Amino acid sequence: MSVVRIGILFFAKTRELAGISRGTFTVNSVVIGSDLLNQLSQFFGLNSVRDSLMLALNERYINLNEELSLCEGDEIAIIPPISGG
Amino acid sequence: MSVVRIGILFFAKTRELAGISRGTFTVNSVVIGSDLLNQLSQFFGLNSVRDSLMLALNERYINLNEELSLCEGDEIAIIPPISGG
Amino acid sequence: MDYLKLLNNEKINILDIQSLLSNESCGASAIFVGTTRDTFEDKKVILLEYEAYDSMALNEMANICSEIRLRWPSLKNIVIYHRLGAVPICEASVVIACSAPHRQEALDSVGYAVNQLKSRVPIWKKEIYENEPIGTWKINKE
Amino acid sequence: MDYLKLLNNEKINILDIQSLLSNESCGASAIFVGTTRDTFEDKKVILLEYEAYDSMALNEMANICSEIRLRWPSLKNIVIYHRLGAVPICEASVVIACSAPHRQEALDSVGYAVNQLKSRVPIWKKEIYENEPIGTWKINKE
Repeated sequence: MSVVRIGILFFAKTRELAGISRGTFTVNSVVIGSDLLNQLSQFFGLNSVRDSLMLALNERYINLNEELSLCEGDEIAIIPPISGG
Repeated sequence: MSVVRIGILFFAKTRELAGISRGTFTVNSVVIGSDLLNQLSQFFGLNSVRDSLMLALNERYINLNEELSLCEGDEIAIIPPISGG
Repeated sequence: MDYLKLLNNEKINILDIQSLLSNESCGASAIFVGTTRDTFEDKKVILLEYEAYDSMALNEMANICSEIRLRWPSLKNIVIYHRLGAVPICEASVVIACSAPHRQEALDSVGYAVNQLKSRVPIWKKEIYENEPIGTWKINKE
Repeated sequence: MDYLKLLNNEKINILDIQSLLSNESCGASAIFVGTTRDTFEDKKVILLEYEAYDSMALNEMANICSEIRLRWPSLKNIVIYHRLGAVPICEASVVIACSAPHRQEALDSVGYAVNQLKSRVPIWKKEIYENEPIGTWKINKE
């Protein structure tokens, strides 16, 4: 199984917790969404809000129960609860 | 039973059919709404549209099945189907 | 506050309406704008004219306000403006708008008020079509 | 046409929106305006700020347009504008508007689009309260 480096985007509360708005992360190219979220929460200090987070892969929401096939350079956005409107 | 003189207002299609926007009419002071409408339609040439008309007494819709007690100077408006909006 | 008006040959200004709706405690405004259309069943409309039983129309508009305030007590401001006389194609003939703390009351009350206005406020529209000298008095469908 | 925009520190102009909606075949426009409120649970809001995942937010707004056009095929123009950055109290943070030949499609599609926007477009609001130096990121209720 290969390993890829992906870009990570942070917004709102998670941007404040992580202290950055963009980062990179190295992960197995095939990974279940919820596992990826666990690893990201651990690494970027988001454990306190982990259960409220969603992920988007290249600007589309992903189902955390599904297996992802990530490519080098893919962009994962960590989406805290939204409040637009 | 007394007789009263009331004012009659015409709008839209009925104004065009009657050829006037205001008139007066003399009628028994106690009258069923539908009887009054029949008399008005006859007198002012509105028979062709009679079944589509409503009446308002002093700016309130009336139920044509009910008995009205009219006073001298009351104002009856003949209300053809509306099309506001 | 309720703001009710019949405008004679005067445009409805949506900026005025927005400022009438505005309220510091309100998170939502819903605005319905009825505009005049250029066709009816393939006939080209060249002119549109409205007339009203003015005093009763304003009464009925006030009654609609009372009713929607009973159903949606959190409503703040209500605006119902209807234009009379000739209304050029594409311009607003009616605006009905409500502000409320939350969106659902604003949207629902406006929808309800539009239906009420169309069914009971004594206002009439005549459409004049191309190549037809005599206009047609319209009837709102239920 | 769909008109989608994120505005940075720029007011939403309702006159622009009205002219984008305008269409000769349309009899109805519905406009929802979300405005910033001055209080939250008795706390006085002194500042409000929005941020977005811009590119994805515009994508999701376009997806909402596609969906409502499927449900209400007669819709003509759709406008979704959301403001970002600081938004003063009482000013519009979002406008969602649709024009259609008849009123029901316009009203229903706007209501639906507002709910969709609030549940899936990645935009976040922070409220700063009087006497509380740290702001609170809000969460839209279902």
